[in-house]
Amino acid sequence: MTPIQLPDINIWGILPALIPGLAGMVIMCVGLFMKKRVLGASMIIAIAAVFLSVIANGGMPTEPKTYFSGLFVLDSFTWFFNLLILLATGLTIPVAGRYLHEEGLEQFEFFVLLLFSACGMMFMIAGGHLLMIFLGLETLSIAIYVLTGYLPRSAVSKEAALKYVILGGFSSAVFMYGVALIYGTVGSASLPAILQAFQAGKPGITGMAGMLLMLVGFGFKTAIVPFHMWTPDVYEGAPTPLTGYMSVAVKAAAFGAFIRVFLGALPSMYPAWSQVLWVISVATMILGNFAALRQTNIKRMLAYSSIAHAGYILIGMIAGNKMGTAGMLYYLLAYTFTNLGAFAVVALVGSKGEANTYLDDYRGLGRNHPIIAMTLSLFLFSLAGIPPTAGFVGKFMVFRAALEAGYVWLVVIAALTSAASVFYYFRVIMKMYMEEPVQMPQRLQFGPGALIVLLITACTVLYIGILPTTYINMSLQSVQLFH
Amino acid sequence: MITLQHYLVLSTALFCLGVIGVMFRRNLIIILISLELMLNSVNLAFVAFSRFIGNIEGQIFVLFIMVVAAAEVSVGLAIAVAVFKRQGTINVNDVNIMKW
Amino acid sequence: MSELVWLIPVFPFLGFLINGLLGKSFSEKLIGVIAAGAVGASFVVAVLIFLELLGMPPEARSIQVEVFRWISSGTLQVPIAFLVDPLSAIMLLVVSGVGCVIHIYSIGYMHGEYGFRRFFCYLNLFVFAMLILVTANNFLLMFVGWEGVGLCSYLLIGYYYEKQSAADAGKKAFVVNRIGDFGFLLGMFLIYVNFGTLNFTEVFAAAPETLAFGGTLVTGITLLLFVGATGKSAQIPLFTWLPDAMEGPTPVSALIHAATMVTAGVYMVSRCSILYALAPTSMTVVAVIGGLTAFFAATIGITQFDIKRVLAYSTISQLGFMFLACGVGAFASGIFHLMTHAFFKALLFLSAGSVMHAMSGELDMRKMGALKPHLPYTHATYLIGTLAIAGIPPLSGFFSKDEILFNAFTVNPGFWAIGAIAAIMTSFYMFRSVFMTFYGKSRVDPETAHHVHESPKLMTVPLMILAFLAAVGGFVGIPFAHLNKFDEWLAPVFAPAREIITHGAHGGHHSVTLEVTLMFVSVAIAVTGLLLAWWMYIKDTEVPERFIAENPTLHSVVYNKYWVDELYDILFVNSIVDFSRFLWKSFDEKIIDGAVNGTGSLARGLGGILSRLQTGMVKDYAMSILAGIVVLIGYLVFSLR
Amino acid sequence: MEAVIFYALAVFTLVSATLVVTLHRPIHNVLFMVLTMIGLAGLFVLLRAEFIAMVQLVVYAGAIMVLFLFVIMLLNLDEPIVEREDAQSRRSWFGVAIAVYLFFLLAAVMLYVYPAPYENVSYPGLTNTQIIAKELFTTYLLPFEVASILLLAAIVGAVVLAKKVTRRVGPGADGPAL
Amino acid sequence: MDHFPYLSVLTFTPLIGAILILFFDRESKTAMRWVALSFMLLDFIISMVMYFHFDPTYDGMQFSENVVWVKDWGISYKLGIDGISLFLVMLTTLLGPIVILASWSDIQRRVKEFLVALLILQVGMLGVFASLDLFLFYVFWEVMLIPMYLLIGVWGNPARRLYAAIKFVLYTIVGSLLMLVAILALYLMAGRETGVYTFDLLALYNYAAPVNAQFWMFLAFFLAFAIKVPMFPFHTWLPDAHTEAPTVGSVVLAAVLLKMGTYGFIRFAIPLFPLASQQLTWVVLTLSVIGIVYGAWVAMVQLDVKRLVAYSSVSHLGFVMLGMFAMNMQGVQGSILQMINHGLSTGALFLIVGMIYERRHTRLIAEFGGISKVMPVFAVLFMIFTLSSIGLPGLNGFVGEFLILVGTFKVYPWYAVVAASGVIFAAVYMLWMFQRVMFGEITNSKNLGLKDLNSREVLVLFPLLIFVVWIGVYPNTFLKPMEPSVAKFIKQVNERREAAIHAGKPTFPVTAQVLAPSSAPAVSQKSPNQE
Repeated sequence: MTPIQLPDINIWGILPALIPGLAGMVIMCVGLFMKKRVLGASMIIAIAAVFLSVIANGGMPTEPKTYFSGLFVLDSFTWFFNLLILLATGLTIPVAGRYLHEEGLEQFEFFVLLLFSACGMMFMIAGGHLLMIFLGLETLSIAIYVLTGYLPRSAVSKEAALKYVILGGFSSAVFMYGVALIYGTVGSASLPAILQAFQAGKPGITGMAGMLLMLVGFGFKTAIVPFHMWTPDVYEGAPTPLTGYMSVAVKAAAFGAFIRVFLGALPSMYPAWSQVLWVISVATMILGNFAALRQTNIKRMLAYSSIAHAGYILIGMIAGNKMGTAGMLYYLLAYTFTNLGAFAVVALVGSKGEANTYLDDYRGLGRNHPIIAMTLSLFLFSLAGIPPTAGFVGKFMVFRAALEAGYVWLVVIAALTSAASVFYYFRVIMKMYMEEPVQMPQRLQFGPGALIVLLITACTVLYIGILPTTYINMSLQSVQLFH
Repeated sequence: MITLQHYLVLSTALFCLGVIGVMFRRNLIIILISLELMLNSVNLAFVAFSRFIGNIEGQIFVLFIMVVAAAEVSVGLAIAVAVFKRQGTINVNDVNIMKW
Repeated sequence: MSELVWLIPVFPFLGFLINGLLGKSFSEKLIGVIAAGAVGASFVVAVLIFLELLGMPPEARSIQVEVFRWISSGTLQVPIAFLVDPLSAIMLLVVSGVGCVIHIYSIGYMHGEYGFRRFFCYLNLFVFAMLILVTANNFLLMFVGWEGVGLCSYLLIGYYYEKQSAADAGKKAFVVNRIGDFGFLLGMFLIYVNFGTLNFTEVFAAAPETLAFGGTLVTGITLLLFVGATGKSAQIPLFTWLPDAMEGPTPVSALIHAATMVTAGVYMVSRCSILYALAPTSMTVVAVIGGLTAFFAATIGITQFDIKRVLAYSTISQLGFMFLACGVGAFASGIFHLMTHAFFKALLFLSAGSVMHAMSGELDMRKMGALKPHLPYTHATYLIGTLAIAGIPPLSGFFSKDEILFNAFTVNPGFWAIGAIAAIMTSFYMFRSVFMTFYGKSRVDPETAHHVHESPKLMTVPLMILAFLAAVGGFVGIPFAHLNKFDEWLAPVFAPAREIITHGAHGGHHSVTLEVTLMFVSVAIAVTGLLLAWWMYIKDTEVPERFIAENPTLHSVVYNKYWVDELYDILFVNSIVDFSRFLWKSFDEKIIDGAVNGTGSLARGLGGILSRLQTGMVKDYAMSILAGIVVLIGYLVFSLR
Repeated sequence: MEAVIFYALAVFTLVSATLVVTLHRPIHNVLFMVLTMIGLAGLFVLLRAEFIAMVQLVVYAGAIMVLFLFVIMLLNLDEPIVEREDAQSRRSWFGVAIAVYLFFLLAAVMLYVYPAPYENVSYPGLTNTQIIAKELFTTYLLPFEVASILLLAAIVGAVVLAKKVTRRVGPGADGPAL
Repeated sequence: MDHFPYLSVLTFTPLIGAILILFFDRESKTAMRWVALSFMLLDFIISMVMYFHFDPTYDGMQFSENVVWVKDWGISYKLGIDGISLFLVMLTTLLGPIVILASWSDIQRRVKEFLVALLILQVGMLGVFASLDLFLFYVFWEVMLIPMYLLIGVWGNPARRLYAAIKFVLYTIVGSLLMLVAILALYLMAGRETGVYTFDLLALYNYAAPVNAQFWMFLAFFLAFAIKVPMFPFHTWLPDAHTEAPTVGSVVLAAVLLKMGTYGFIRFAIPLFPLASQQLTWVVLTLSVIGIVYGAWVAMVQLDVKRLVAYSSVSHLGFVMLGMFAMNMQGVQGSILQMINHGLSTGALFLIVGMIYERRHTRLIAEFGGISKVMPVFAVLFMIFTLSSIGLPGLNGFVGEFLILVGTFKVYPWYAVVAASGVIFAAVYMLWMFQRVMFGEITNSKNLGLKDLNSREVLVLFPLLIFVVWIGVYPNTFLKPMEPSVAKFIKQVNERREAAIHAGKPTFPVTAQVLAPSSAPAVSQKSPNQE
C-alpha cells in the first residue's frame, strides 16, 4: 500500500479564509468560560479577526496561484472578494453588537456564525472546484439560516428562517443536480476541466442542463427573478444587521462564485446564458423596482431594492466584457458600503424589538436626528444612482459595459426602471424631511461603533463616488484572469 | 444491459418525487424529508456517473452531500422545533405573517 | 441744430424721470411746470429745426442723426437714430406744439386730482414715445415709439384705475393695438428679410428695384403695415377700442386719442408712401377702409349722446378721411388733414373738457343745453372747432377736407361720394352737439346748475391758442396754384411715390374748374349738415324722436354701434377664453397630466400586482423557483430540438 | 441478472419514494424514506460503490432518519395535518403538474447524455473504500476540513435555535416579545 | 492652466458657504443668512471680475481648466465658458444674493437647511453652465436636482408640495437617465471610431456619429432638455412645481433651472448631433410654436398668479427654442438673450408674487383687486416687470423676442408668424392679470391694510430692474460678447451638417440598433482602452 501523498498544503494561502473560522472557534471557547460581557469580548475578537484577515489577505496578488490540488485558487479576484467580504463583516460587527445589546441578546453565537459564514464565503470565492464552491456555499448558508432565525422572541425571525431553510435546501439540491450533470459530462468538477470540456463542446445538452441548474442555485443566492421570492420575507424577518450583511456579503459572494463559474469556466456558453440572463435581468429590475414602490416596511423595501440591484449587477455579466465584470465588482463594492450604511441606519432607527421599521416611523427624522437622516439620504441617493455617489459610478460602469457590447435596450430599460426606483428612495427622504413627526420617537441609542460605521460608509460612498479611479482600476485588475 | 441513462432517469424520477413532496405537502417534517429525497437522487446521479465514467470524484461528492444533508437537516429540524414551540404547528401554510 | 434732434424726445423723457423719480414732494405747480416746460423745450427745438430746414434747399431736407447702435446682431444693425425731413418736421411741430398746449391745459384741468404727478409722468412719457415714433429713421425704432405710445395710452386710459370700466378700456386699447402691432411686426420682418435693413431711407431707395410693382410681396408688406395702422388709428376692423378710450381724462383724449397717437397710422402709411405706391391693391384697400370707416363712424356719431363719444366717433371718421387721402395717393392731403385735425379736434376735446369741468363731470348732452351764457369762451372755441371740422370756409378743416374729397374724386368718384356723405353727417352731428350743448333749453340738473362756471385761464388760454390755429391753420394749404405751401413743403418726401402713381395710373392733370366746383359742393355739404342739425335740434326738437319712433330697428342698430363689440366678444374673446379653459381643464389637466399621473398609477398598480405575488406561502415561492427551472430547461430542450 | 436486480431495486425505491411523499403520518414517511435509502444503497452496490452504500445505510438511514424520528417523537407530531382545501392547496396541484413536466424535460435531457469518456483503472489494486480514503485525504483534504466548519456551524446553529431564551440581561430584557 | 482658476472658485464658493453654515447653531438664523448672503455676493463679485477679464472678441472657451479626473475613461474636470454661457453664469450669480435676500423674512422654518440647499443648488447650476465634460456636466445636472427637490418639498406649500416635488424629480430623472445612456453611447461610438475615448465635449464636437445613432441620441438628449425647458407637452410638472415651491424656489426654478434645458440644447444637443437636430428641427419648431400659443392661452385662464406666470414661462421658452433652432445669428443671439431676459423678468415676477403672497397668503387672482391704491411702489415695479415680460420695446423682453422672431422669420416665416401671435396673447394674459390684481376698487377688505414694499424688498428687485432696462436700451453690452461664440457655433454646426450631407449620409431609416450589432461579442473580447 502506497503511502498517502499529502497535497500542496499551504496554510498561508488559505489564511485569510481560515482566520475567521478559527476566530469563531476561539469565540466559542472564550464564550463558554466568560459569564459577563461575553458580547463585547466576542465582538472584539471578531473585529480583530477581521483585521488579521485583512492583513493576511495582503496586497493584490499578481499571479494566480492554486493550492490543495487546484481546489483553492488565490488570485486577484479572490483577493478582491476577500476584501469585500471582510469589509462587510467588519462593518456589520459593530452594528450587530449594538443591536444585540439593545435586544438583550448578550450571547456570543451571533459572531461565531457570522465569522463561519464569512469563512464559507471566502472558501466559496476561492474555490477552483465545484465541490469547494458547494461546500463554501453550504457553510455560509447554514450559518445564515441560523442567524436569520436568531431572534428568540420574534415570530417573523423564525418564519424567515423556516422559509429560507426550505427554499435554500431546495435550491441547493437543484444546484447539486446541476453539478452532477456537469461532472458526469465533463468527467471532473474542477473549473479548468470544465472550461476545456465546454470549449471543446463535449458536454452537450445534458451539460448545458447542468449549467442552467447551477444558474438556479446562484440565482437563488443572488436573489434574481424568479428565484428571488425568499428575499423580501427573509430580509424583513432577519435581524436588521444581518439583513444588511446578507444583502451585501452573501450577494457579493454569490456573484463572485457566479462569475468564477460562468465567466471562468463556462465562457464558451456565453451566447446561451447571456440570453437567459438578459431576460432574467430585465425581469429582476422591473419586479424589484416596481414591487418596492408599494412597500411600507423599509426593510422589505430595501429587500426589493436589493433584488433590483441584482438585476443591475447582472447587466455587467450580460455585457460579458472586461468592463462589465469589473463593473460588477465595482458595483458590489459601492453597494456594500451603501447598503451596509443604509441598514445600519435602519438598525439604529429600528430601536428595540425592531419597533420602527415602517416608513412612517421615519417621519420627521430629518428634524430629530439630522445627521442620521443626512447619511441615510446619502445612501439612498447612492442606491438611486445619483452622482456624485458610489452607486452612480457603479451603474455608470455596468451601463457603459453593456452599451459597449451592444445591449442598448437592456440599458434603456435599466435606465427607466432606475428612474422608477427614484420614487421609492425619495419617498423615504420625503418622510424624513417633508412630513411632520407624529410623535417624537424615543431617543435613539447610538453606540460609538455604529456611528463609526456610519461615518466610514458615508465617507466612502462619497469618496469612491467622486474619486473612483483607484477602485475602478482595482476592479479591472481583479477580473484580469477572465478576459 | 443497464446503461447510464437508466440510472439517470431513475434519479430524475426520484428528484421529481422529491420536488412533488415539497410542492404538495405542508408538513414541515415531510418537506424536509422530501428535500432529503432530492439530495438522494443527486447522490444516485453522482454514483452512476462515477461508475460509468470510471472516476471516483462522484463518490467523494456523495460523501460531502451527506455531510451537508446532515447539517441542513439538523438546522431545519431545529427551526421546526422553534416554530412549533412558538406557533404550535408545523404546517408551513400557517406560517405566513410576512407577505406582499 | 438738426443734429440736436435727439434733444426733442429727451426733454419730455427728462421731465418724466424728474417727476417720476424725484417728484414725490413736488408741488402741483412745479410738476406741471416741469412737464409742460419739457414739452415746450421740445417744441422750441422743433421750431428751430423747422426753421433750419426751411433755410435749406428742398433736396437737402433730409438729415439723419445716429445716437448709438442699439441692436447689433449679425446683419441686423439697428441704431437709435433720427430722421429729420419735412414730414417729420411737421409731425414734430404738431406733436410738441399741441402737446405743449395740452400740458398747460392739463395743469388746470387736473388740479387737485389724485395722482396728479402720475398723470404728468405718463403724459411726458407719451410725448417722448410719440416723438420717437415720428423722428425714428428706421422701422424698429418707429415700432418702439409705436408700442410706447400704446403703453402710455393704456396707462392714461386706465388712469382712473379704480373704475372697472377705465381699467377694461385701457386693456382693450392695448390688446387691440397689439393685434395691429402684430401686423406691423410681420410687415417689418418682410422688409428686413427682403431689404436686409430697416432704415427708411435705404429701404425706400431700394424699393422700386427690389419690389415688383403690384407684386405679392409689396402688397403683403403694405397690407401688414396697414393692419398696424388700423390698430393704432382705429380703423375698421380694429376701431372698437377708441370710443372706450374716452374713459381717460379729457386732455388724454385730446392729446392721444385725437391729435397725435391715433394719427400715427396715417403718418406711418405716408412715411411708407413709396411702398404703397408700388402696391395699387393695397392703396385701394387703404382707401376703401378709410372711406368706409369715415362713413361708418359718422353714422354712429349721429346717435351718441355722450359728448366725448361723439367726438371719438368723429375722430375715427376723420382718420378715415386721412386714410382715404392716402389711399388715393394724396399723402400730402392726408398729412394736411392730420395737422388741421390735430388743431380742431384737440380744441374740441379740450372744450368738451371745459364743459365737463363746468358740469361737474357730466358728459351726457341730454343733460346740457343753453350753456352758452355760462361758458362764453368755451362756447366760442367749441364753435370754432365745429366750424372747422364741418368744413365751413375759411376755417382749416375746409381746406384739408376739401382737398381730400377732390383727390378722391380724381381717382374714383365713388370714393368722393362716400366721403361727401360722411362729411354731411360730420357737419350734422357736430352741430348737433353744439346745439344740444350750448343752445336750446337747459336740461341741466338743478344741482349741477349752481356750479356751472367758466374754466380758469389756465384752461381757456390754451383753448384760444388752439382755436386760433384751427381757424387759420388751413391757409398753409390753399389749394390754388402756388399758394399750397404745404404740398410744396412735403413734396420732396412724397415725390417718388407721386411719380410712381402718376406714372403707373392715369397721369391726368386736374382741372381748376373741377376743383372749384367741388369746393362749392363741399361748402354746400357743410352747410346742409348745419341746417339739418339746426332744424332738428333747435327748430323742431321733436324730429329726432319721431324719426326714432318710425325707424326703431335702424336706430337701435346704429345706436348700439352695430353691435361690433358684442360680435367681437362672441367671435374672438369668449371663444378663445372658453377654448383656453378647455385646454387647461381638459387637455392639460386631463390628457397630459392624466398621462403622466396615469404612468404613475400604472407603475403603482404594477407594483401592487408584483408584490401580491409574494403570498407569504413558502410553497408558492418554491413553485416560482420550480417554474424558473422548467422554463430554463424547457427553453434548452426546445431551442436545441 | 444485473437488469433484474436493477429493475427490482428501482421499482422498490420508486414505490417507497412515492409513499414518502404521499403518506400522511410523519412516522410512515420517515419509515418509507428509510426503505428508499435501502433501495438506493442496493443500487450503489450495483454501481460498485460499496463504501457509499455502507455510509448510506449507517449514516443516512441510521442516523439522520433517526433524528427525524426523534423530533417527531419529541414534539409529538405524528398526527397528520388536516388537509384543507384552500387557494394554496389548489396551487399545489399546479406545482405537482409542473414537477411532473420537469420530470419529462429532465428525462429527455438525460436520454441524450454524452458522458465523459471512461477513464480506465486509475487506481490499480485498491478497493473502493481505499480509493475514497486516499482521495479524501490527499486531493480533497481541504473540503474535508471545511466540512468540519460546516458541521460546527450546524451544531452551533441547532443549539442557538432550539435552546430556550436564556440570559435576560441588558436593556432589552423587559421589552415585549415580538 | 496657467491662470487663476476663476471657474472652480466661482463654482465652489457657495459650497464653502454651505459647509460653513453646517457648523452654525440652528437658532442663529440671521447670522446664517448673512453668511449665505456674503458668499453669494462674493460669488457675484468673482463673476464680475471674470466678466472684466472676459475677452469679448474671442470665440473659444475662456478661463478653461482641465484636470484629469478618471484618466482611463477620458473623464476630466474640464471647465470653461464662452459668450454663450457667460451671461447665464452671470445671471446665476446675480440671482444668488437676490434669492437669499428675498427669503430673509419669508423662510423662518429650518433656515439652516434652506440656506444649505440654496447654496448647493447654486453650485450645481454654475457647474452645469461651466462644465465642458459630459460626465462632469451630468454630475452637476443631477446634483442640482436634490436641493430643488428639497426646496419644493420642505418649504413648499403645504397642500400639494409632496406631489409637486416628486413630480419634478421623476419627470427630470426619466429624461436625464436616458440622456446618460445617450452620453455613454456617444462616448463609446466616438471612442470606437476615433480611438480616443473621451467625454471632452469639445473633442466630441468633432465626431460625426452615424445618422441613425444621432437620431436616437438626439432624441434622448431632447427628452432630457425638453422636459427641463419645458417644452409642450412635457411641461405639466412646471405649473405644479412653481405653484407649490416657496417664492425663492420658484425664482431659481424659473430664472436658472429652466435655462439648463435650453442651454443644454445649444451646448450639447445641437452641436453634438448636428444632422439629427437638423432633421428634427421641424418637430422642435412645431412644439415650440404650440408651446408659445398654448402656454399663453392656458395662462390666460389661470386663477392663480403663480400658475399663470408658470404657464407664461412655457410660452416664453417656446420663443427661446424657436430662435435657437432658426440657427442664424439673430435667432440664436435672441434666444440666448431671451434666456437671460426670462430669467430676469420671470424671476422678478415670482419675487413680486412672493411679496404679495407673504402679505396675504393667497395667490388667487380673485382675492386681490385695487392693490395699486395701497401699494403704489409695488404697483410701479410690478407694472415694469409685467411690461418687460410682454416684450415692451425699451425693456429687455422686446429685444430678445424681436431678434428671435426676425431670425426665425428669415428661415421659417410661418412659424414666426404663429409665434408672433404669442405677443398678442402675452399682452392679454399679463395685462388682464395685472388689471385684476392691481386695478379696480378694493373689494376685499383684507387688502386695505397692505403695507407697501419695504426697502429690502425694493433692494431685491432693484438689480433686476436695472438689467431689465439696460438690456432693453443697450443690449449690445450683452450681444457683443456673445457674437463670436454664436458665430462659431452656427458655423460649426452648419459646416458639419453640410459635411455630412456631402458625405452622402442617408436620411433616416430609423431602426433600433444604434451601436454595434448585438450579435453576442465573445466574452474574451477586450475593451479597447483597458489594456
